[in-house]
Amino acid sequence: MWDIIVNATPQLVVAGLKYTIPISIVSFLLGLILALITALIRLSSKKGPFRILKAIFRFYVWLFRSTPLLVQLFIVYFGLPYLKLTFIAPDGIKLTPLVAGIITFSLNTGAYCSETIRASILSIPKGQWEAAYSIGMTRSQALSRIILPQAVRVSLPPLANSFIGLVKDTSLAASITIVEMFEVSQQIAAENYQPLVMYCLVAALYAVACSLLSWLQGYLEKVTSRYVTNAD
Amino acid sequence: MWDIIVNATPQLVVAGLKYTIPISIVSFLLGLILALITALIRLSSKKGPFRILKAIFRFYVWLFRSTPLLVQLFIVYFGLPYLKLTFIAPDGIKLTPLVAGIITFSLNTGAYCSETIRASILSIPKGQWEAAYSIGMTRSQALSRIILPQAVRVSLPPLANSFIGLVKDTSLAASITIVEMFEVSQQIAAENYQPLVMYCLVAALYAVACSLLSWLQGYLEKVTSRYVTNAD
Amino acid sequence: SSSGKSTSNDSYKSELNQKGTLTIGLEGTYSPYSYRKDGKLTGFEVELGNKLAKKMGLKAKFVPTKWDGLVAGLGSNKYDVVLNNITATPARAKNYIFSKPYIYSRYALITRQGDSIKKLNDIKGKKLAEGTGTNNELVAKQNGATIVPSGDFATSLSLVRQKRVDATINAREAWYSYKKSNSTDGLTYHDLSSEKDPAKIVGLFNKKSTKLRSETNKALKALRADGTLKKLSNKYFGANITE
Amino acid sequence: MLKLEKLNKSFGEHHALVDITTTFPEHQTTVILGPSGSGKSTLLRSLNLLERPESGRYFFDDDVFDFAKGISVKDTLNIRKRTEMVFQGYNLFPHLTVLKNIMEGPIQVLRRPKAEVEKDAHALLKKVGLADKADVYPNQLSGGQAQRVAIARSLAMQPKYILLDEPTSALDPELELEVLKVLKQISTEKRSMIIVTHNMAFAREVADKIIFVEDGHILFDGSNEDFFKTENKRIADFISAMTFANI
Amino acid sequence: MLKLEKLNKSFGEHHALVDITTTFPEHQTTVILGPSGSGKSTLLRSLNLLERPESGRYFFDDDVFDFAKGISVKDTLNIRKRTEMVFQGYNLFPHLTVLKNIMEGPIQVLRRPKAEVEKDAHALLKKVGLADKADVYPNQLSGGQAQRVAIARSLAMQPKYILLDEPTSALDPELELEVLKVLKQISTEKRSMIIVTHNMAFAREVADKIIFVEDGHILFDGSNEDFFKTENKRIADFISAMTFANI
Ligand SMILES: Nc1ncnc2c1ncn2[C@@H]1O[C@H](COP(=O)(O)OP(=O)(O)OP(=O)(O)O)[C@@H](O)[C@H]1O
Ligand SMILES: Nc1ncnc2c1ncn2[C@@H]1O[C@H](COP(=O)(O)OP(=O)(O)OP(=O)(O)O)[C@@H](O)[C@H]1O
Ligand SMILES: [Mg+2]
Ligand SMILES: [Mg+2]
Repeated sequence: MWDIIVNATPQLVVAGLKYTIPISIVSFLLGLILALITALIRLSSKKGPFRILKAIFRFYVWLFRSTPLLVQLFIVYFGLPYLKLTFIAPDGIKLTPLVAGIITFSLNTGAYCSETIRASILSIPKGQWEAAYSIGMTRSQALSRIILPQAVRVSLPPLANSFIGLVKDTSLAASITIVEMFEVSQQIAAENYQPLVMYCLVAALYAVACSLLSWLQGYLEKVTSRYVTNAD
Repeated sequence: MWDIIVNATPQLVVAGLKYTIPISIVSFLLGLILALITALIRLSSKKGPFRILKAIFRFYVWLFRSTPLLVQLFIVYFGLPYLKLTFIAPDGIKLTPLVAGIITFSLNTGAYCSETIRASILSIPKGQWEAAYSIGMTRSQALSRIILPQAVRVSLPPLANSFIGLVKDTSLAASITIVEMFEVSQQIAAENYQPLVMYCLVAALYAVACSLLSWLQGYLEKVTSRYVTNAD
Repeated sequence: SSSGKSTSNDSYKSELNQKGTLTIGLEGTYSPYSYRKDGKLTGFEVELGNKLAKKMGLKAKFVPTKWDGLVAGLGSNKYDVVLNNITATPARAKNYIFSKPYIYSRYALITRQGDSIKKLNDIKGKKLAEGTGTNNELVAKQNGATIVPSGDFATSLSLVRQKRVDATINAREAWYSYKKSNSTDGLTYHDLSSEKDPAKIVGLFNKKSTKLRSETNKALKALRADGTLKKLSNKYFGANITE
Repeated sequence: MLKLEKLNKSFGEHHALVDITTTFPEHQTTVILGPSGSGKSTLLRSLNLLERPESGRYFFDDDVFDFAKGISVKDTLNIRKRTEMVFQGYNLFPHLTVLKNIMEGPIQVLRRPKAEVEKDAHALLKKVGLADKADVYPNQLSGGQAQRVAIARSLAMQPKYILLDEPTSALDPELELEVLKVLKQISTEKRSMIIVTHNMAFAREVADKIIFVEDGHILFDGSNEDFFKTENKRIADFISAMTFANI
Repeated sequence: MLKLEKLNKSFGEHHALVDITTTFPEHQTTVILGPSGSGKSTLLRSLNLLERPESGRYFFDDDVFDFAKGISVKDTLNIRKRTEMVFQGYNLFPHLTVLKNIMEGPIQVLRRPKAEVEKDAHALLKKVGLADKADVYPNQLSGGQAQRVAIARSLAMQPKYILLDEPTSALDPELELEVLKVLKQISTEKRSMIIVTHNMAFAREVADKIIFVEDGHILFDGSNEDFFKTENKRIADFISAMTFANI
């Protein structure tokens, strides 16, 4: 068993550094931006044509929360080439696996995180908006300077949940031909027929990455909570 | 294509009703209870031997958040039989696939949701605890009557994220011999060689289930927010 | 009336996972070996399993699962045997034991029409779409191809069609099965049987199930002798590939 | 009878209460006065065990508690049942209607029958002039209305001691008067009151005993009359400052 | 010059402000009086556009706005820059230190240089007696301290009108006096003030003009002197109630 581990670990680490980590980080950052935009649009009380925009974003969240990530990857990678748009993409939209993966993961994370961010913004008392408006801030100033810094505290653990979940969901990238860490472990298991050993090994590597994230979460929680004291 | 859909849909629905739905619901409910217990233990400021309990639950959350769900399923179903405990289970712990699945999904959901619940409890102002204590409530009365009803509002969207995520993660149960909806779609795809069509079909079915959940989320959000007015 | 009753020694039954039942692991997602038709599991390996069980005086129970679950499940005694288009390899022999072959599977190389790749030699350095854990992956790898993971045969063909890989190696039978109900426009098929010995497809057992294995071999021999195997092969593959 | 002996409470470096020794007589109203930040709220909160002083002894009727040793959960609940706090910031339960806010304690903590509690709650709401707000949520109340609900909520628990932290600071004079009447009436019942306030006129009207706190120390501890004729320069200044503001 | 004409505001069924027509003269202090729930806060909040009345016209210097037509974002920001609100519940920013709370507006909204703003903020903190609390977070302040920070925060914006909703309700008399001095000083500068209060003595001391509101209607609108010698029974009752409470 030890020789399996010694032999497999470097391959797994390389795949992790090459795909798992970069895909997770890039997708999460893009997803977070998308989530913020989505949450703000959905929370806005603007009327008129803006309501169409709200409906679009509501549809987006619904679509990406309601369908399996694997299917989303499949459709973006294998399905879009069939979508032949006369002027924009006459030969269909053919993305490289990496691009298709990052787009899909970002859209998926964005949909989930937008719900978290929306809830955290709603949890900030009305008085904070009013105080910000009263000193003449615009809505976006109030948001970025007053509301979001407070909302971060509430949304950190669920956002960390999403990030940590994403790290492991990148294993689905194998279905669109990306040989990421989990796929490498499967390929090795296919040879040695020891999937249980390989899975424990790859789980340990995921655990290392996710522990770093948990630690980061704890640190950020401390930083963003420095102004609060809670009763026991 | 239509005959494929007409032929496959009933089979998928049966698998969904038989496995996907019950596994999701039971696991989520168990996971939620576990999450609440975990959050409360981790938030407690009790000292002494209680700290060991806190460490255990912190380890549990770390373990189940940090490792892939597929691997967890594998270890519980295929790994535990190797664990021969002299008195308790001399022949190893052999679980049926359904039990192994529900245990693992519950533990996994519990770990993620405990973070969400923990954050939402922390978001309730100190004054609410104090007012509850002042009228002579015990910690558990204060929690169940005053704090949690308010915390629900903040935690609903991320909890709904977890539930909706779980519904789709049940597809991993195929790896521990449960032929749930997604696996059925793949078996059918093996016959008709139309994986993309089958994926879209199964995605549509997931979407139906998840839309119900989204709708339930929206309803609960409205109910739990009836006492709040927010600034625009 | 089953031949299982007539064998002098029933001790293999103690190796069974479940009394009176032969528990068979397979993927259920690979036509024509095992797949789902009209809501029922069917295919060559499914029928073979049924016949084998009957010969052994047992009831067959099929447990479809992913390939990784198949291997792990055999280790922790979740099934008695795995019938899933598995080839015997030395690496696998370290942890498991095999039955006698029941299929001699010919390989086929599928490329885009007009492509220069025609032989095994040509795939060196090329991208080939193969299912993880399959014999095809093994062959492609041995011949210096870069493996692009792919879930199933149809997806592999999509990858070839969309020029995302150069070719795929698969069992000849899979290609024929696909061709029956799907268009193969734009694709060509090259038989590799002259270059590559057919793969010996075997049943996979836990190392401890030696008696069960010999009993299975006996049953297999009987099925071969009475022509059942040939009949099944003709039914699913349109030819006899069991010899 | 409520009594404190050598009570000390610090927030980090800041020594908020220093060797506080005093008594809060039964059936009487004790008023705590003092400048902002002097420790009045902290003192009151310590009586309800919302703050845990580092040291000192706490006498409640025949029970003695030592803060240095810690107070058990059982004792804490017991003390809290006998004392009721009205907060500076109301702290109403936002998810419960006004009526439910008042009924929560009697039903959940005192385990009294619901019908009876509801009747009492309606009566209390009438007493504080909010009979029509029973089914409204707290966030729809004005500041003054919210504080009156908070007072009604504490009254509903029929505690031995009511602790009020600036109960009328958000009330207009008319309602202050009404609440004052209510509080005066309560002071004649078997319950006793401890009130933190900045309103000197109110203090003079309602106090039997006055405690003046500054920088965590008790500067004065005596009767209402003695306080207003004290010769202590600091206190005289404080009173005259008030007097000027109230001209 | 700030002027309202036929302003109406409802909360659902409740008609909180009815046909309010009045002026708030420049360089003067207008005090709004009235019982709890009468609509004082709502009136003040309407001036800062935190509430949006259904109808009525709003005159600010040479600008006229019609609530029925809605007020654009640009105009809203413009009005808010010229008016500054001090809230009943402080509404300090909990994630910023006291100093940063005060600096936030001048830097982010007025875009003034940081060094200058910081100097001013320190001066303002000194003015309200909290020079030592600059680096503390709001949740470590007592009620009175928090309200003083809120006042300093609004002063930092140097608005034309300062709107104060019961600014001294949580302050003890000594500090109330200090704040009063500060506010009086401001009233002599080019900024003007509108104050909601329950403290009659304070009103009498600081008001140039008094508006008395009840049930959403203006019952009195005139000078300080006229108010305290009015023959309106309702108002006389109100004043005498206050007087009794303050004996
Ligand atoms: N949780 C806390 N952390 C740190 N310091 C605190 C905390 N609570 C109060 N303090 C400090 O303790 C001192 C006493 O506060 P306290 O609230 O008891 O004053 P107070 O007399 O009630 O004032 P006010 O009349 O303004 O309400 C103040 O200096 C305050 O800054
Ligand atoms: N958001 C709201 N929703 C519904 N009703 C409201 C809301 N805000 C205020 N009200 C109602 O409008 C009326 C006027 O409220 P307002 O806060 O202006 O009173 P106030 O004169 O400031 O009282 P106080 O002196 O107690 O602060 C009250 O009856 C109150 O219940
Ligand atoms: Mg206080
Ligand atoms: Mg008000």
